[in-house]
Amino acid sequence: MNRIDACFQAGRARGRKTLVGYLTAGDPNMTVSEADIRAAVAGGVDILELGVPFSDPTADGPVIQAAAFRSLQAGTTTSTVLELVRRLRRDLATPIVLFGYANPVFAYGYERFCRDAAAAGADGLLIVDLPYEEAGELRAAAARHGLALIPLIAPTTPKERASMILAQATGFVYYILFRGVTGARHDVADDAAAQIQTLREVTALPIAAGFGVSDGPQARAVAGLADGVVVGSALVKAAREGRLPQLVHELRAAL
Amino acid sequence: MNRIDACFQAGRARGRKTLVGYLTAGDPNMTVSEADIRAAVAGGVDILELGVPFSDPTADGPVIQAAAFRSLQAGTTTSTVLELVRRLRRDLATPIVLFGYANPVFAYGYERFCRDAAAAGADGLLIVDLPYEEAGELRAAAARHGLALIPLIAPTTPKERASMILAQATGFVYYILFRGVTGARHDVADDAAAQIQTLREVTALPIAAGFGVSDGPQARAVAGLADGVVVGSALVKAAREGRLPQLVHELRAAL
Amino acid sequence: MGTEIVKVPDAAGHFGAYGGRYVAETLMPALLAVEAAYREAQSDPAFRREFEELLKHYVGRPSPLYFAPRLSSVYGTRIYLKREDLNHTGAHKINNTVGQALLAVRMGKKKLMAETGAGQHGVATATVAARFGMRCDVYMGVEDIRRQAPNVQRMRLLGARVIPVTSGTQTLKDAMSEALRSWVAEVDDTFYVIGTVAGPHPYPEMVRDFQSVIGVETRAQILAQAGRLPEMILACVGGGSNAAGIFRPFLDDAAVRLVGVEAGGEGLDTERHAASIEAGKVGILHGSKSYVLQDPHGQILNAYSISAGLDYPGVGPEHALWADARRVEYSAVTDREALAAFHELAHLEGILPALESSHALAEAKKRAPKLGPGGTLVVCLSGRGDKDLSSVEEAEGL
Amino acid sequence: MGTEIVKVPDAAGHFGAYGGRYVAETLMPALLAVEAAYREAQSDPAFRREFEELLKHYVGRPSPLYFAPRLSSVYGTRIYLKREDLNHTGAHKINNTVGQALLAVRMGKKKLMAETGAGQHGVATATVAARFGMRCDVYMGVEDIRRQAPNVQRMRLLGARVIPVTSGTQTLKDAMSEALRSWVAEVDDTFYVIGTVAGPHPYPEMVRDFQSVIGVETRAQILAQAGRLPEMILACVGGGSNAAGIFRPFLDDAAVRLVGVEAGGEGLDTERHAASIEAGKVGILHGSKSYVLQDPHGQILNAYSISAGLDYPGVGPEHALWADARRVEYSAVTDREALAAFHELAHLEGILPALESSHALAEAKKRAPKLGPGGTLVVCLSGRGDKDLSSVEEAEGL
Ligand SMILES: Cc1ncc(COP(=O)(O)O)c(C=O)c1O
Ligand SMILES: Cc1ncc(COP(=O)(O)O)c(C=O)c1O
Repeated sequence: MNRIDACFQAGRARGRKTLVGYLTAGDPNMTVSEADIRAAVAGGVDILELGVPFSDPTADGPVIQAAAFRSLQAGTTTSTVLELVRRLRRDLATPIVLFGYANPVFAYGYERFCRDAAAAGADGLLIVDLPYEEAGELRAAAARHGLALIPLIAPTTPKERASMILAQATGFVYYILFRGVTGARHDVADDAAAQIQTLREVTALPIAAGFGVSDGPQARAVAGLADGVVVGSALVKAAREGRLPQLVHELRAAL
Repeated sequence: MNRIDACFQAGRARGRKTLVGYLTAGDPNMTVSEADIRAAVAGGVDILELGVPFSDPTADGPVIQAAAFRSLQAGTTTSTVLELVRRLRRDLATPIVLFGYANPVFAYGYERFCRDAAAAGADGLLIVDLPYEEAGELRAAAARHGLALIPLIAPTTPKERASMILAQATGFVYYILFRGVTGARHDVADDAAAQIQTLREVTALPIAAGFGVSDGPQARAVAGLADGVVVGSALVKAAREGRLPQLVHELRAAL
Repeated sequence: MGTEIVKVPDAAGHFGAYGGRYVAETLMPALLAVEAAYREAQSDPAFRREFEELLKHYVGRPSPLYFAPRLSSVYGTRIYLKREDLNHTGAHKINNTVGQALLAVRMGKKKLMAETGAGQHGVATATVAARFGMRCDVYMGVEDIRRQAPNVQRMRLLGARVIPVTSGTQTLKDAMSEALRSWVAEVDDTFYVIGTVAGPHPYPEMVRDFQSVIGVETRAQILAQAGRLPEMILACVGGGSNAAGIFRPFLDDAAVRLVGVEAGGEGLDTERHAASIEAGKVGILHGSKSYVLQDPHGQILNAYSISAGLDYPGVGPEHALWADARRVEYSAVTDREALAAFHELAHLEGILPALESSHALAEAKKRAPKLGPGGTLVVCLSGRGDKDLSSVEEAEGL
Repeated sequence: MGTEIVKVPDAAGHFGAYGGRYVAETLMPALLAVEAAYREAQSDPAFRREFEELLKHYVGRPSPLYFAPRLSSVYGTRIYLKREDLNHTGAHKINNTVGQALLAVRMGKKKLMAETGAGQHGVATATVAARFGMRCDVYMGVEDIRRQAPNVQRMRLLGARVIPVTSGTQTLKDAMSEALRSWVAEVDDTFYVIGTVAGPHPYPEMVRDFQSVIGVETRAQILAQAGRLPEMILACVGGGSNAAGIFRPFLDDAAVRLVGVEAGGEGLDTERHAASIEAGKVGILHGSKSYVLQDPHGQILNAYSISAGLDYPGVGPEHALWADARRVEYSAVTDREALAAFHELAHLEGILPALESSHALAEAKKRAPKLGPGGTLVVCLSGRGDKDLSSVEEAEGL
């Protein structure tokens, strides 16, 4: 069984929800970033979403935009991110999902990227601007190399479309709680419960929900709906403010 | 015989050319202006062209424009110019031609203006922007009050047009030596002699030539062609520079 | 309407008691030559054809007659806008400069000269000068040069010399005086392109004729689009060329009310306005007799308007005739009313009108309620407002 | 020409290997809804009719096809200019915003949003928003807000909010990223009006279709005026909408050479240019796959051009297809060459072209000698240069 499936299964077995934590690789530079990541994992992040920085992150809010900018300024490239994965994998069993935008991956080459990412120890990919229709080639490459291609489902995604997307999905489902870009928000959408319920009808995959979860109480609220909770901007922000261990601890405690 | 005719006749009799001098009435104010005028006449100006200032003197160069501006700033009006004429006429026999633009005269009323100007002692009118075609009403009023309406002839005026204009003219002919507006220039147009000769064929009136005559030598050159020489901008300038008596002396000596 | 106002001017350029040719003798031959050339051109189908070709392919005519739905519903009557703002260079001025430039070419002139206030006519003249490979001098008051920097730059980019006029109030009236002065000295190779229906004969007639394309098109368009003539046509009046152009072809249509809108500036009860017809007296300025803003001694007063193109103390002589004959009604609109109309059209229709044209819109708003929902009126949108951005900004302290 | 380049895009928005819909799942339903509405509109004659009415009466179409005699004689071949500069708001951009606004109305949207660089598309969007009574947000980099102050003022006067974008390089590419981000949150009541043939499907197709009026008119006009098709058509390529619009109706005319002109900035041998096709690589930006300026790691590079409208690191996917198929030739012209062409057109024809369009003129000058006096070419004059006065002044230190 792959690390992602194992992770959700273990969580379920222990009766606790999975904490999916996002950090931008190389923010503010590779050394600090690696330390942050290790701290997050040590603190209880179950699945690591590792952001591959992109110059034009159209789906990200100001916090993650700024992180990507700092990372690129510090010289991060797709290759250095893959090296980071390789270093982390030496001593960490945490599932690692590479989270990024299509163009750096396309520039690297879909096949080559999947091969190198798998070889480095990554478990999955989430390419935010590669919707189902455009994902065929990468999906095939990922499958060849045993990587999950994590699908995104939005509050606006109709059920039929969700069925189509999820029919071939592997890993887990990333359910976007809010419209808009990444970044902290305050209330969970009223209809999230109903929508996640609908998703359960079309997929057996674990569902992690996120976008805008920023503290323990919110995480707990979301956890009531899904199998896992994704926290991104809040972690990135906490890392830069020296509050990463505290926040991870708070989140972990809430789940 | 009227004062203008008498003046040219006297000049011819004495074998000298008539000096027609222009000064703007009221420049820089009425008191100084009157003194300048008296000095000019005392120095030998035979015929006085007295400028009635206008806000938009389209046929004047910078020197006379500025004089009109100063005069208006000092409060000169058509009425105060007529008062000046009345004062001058008390003790001067010099012919006085009122030189101006149509609108102030029109605003005053053609008939009323001619009546009052004649009563004040003026001898003629020269309305620079009132060509033959538009002058009918003023011509009639001037005639009624015994004022000459001095015609302008330009270097560009064809002979037939000159005949038409001069057929009804009285006083003298003002022949414009140069194209352009009033103001000092340096050489007399080559074809001036020929053109003035042509004018002689269509009129028996004396011909005064001007526009741009600024010193004795120029005046002498012009005098070779015409019965009189008109000097304007140069006098206005000299008056403001305190050189009026000298210039008038120089011009007089040259004629 | 009686022929007395339709068959004008007479041979000497008189529109009834107005018009004529009040210039120094030095200019008379030049004016007679322009007139002769114009008469010849008028009867030459090739001239007409070339003019029309240029209007079509170069200027972009016909300009649309646009039914403005949202403005209509706010104003309360059906409003059509004659879109002179869409012409090349952004105003009706180009109709006239194309015509005069063709005449200049016909006369063998090598250079054009023009006066300008806001710079629209200067740009339109510089444009046709470039188009026909002629030199171009544009006279402009230094005060206007300061206020209208973008148009100065446009003229220069088009190859024209912009000649600063420092006399008098350093605005349009002085620029025109200076242009007249300079023309005298250059008359052999230079054609003076006057920008409105003012100046000495034959300019008021000629400019009106060239601008009549506005009214001729409007008449055909409104008949095609609305199936009837409008109750009313409104146009702003500076010198009066866009108004003359749109009114003229409707003179005989007695049922069509024609309304000329002057610049009321800060109000006719102040000294700061440019309403020559409503607040001026008959006088002689820049070569013709008409209504003029002047003091009791016949000295010309400074005009004032927020819109530089209306900021002139005279008006074309044909308007004086129309006003006396009551064929055209004249009103004045203040700066403030014009500004409000400017914003209203921008917000309702997505069109930034020239401040000049905004005067006509403001008057339309006042008169629309009487016409009611069944009524139809046409406003001549003489130009676009891009040139006025800084005036608006300055006026409103944005 | 083979149907493979004419019958595009396919149902998923692919132009051969290019195009598509590379956006976050959050936006997919919105894009599918736009596509569905567009398909419905396409088959509704009433939509077409309303679009054409607005183009005629509001935009001022057809724009003239102007034979430029003096330019022709200097360049050495017969040159026609397609006068998009005469459109309402001064460029071809309005053709597209009218179309998209009509679609937005049809979809019941209450608000338009747009990205803008030079401000032309922002003004065109603010214009149609006003015209249809919709709110309007325009995203614009703070650097561009600084450089393009008059267009910012125009948008505000039209009632739009101009939203400063402070991310990234603070120019067009970042404005587009920000617009995409914001749309996600407002998608219920907001229609995103993209300004060129880029972005996710169906935008490249839809914008091309709305802009095709340029080429459809040009084809009819050149046949009527010259009695034949031209040897060559040139258009500048930023995102590629004016080029796509004029080229498209000529794709099947194999004898008509089509030339797209990119911004060469300071030269393709420097890093300061915007020539995505000639100097970029295939990549994915702002929702579609095409040629993109990028570093070896797939990070998007900053584009540079003196003309803000060409200053974009991507290009519409259909151009990528045309480039690969060699149906369209692409060249790059430097800032300096474009500036020279700008001045040349101003001096020879009295037309101030947009700096964007000046790129096409400069390329025409290079290619004209081969065509010779018997040849005929058409240049798409995509906009007027009034907006560029300060850029020219800055570049030349006037
Ligand atoms: C747009 C516009 N409208 C109107 C005018 C006023 O001129 P006229 O009254 O001759 O139409 C001007 C003058 O510059 C102008 O630019
Ligand atoms: C006048 C003009 N031409 C061309 C362009 C470039 O856009 P496109 O390549 O989509 O025609 C712009 C963009 O702002 C423009 O304003």
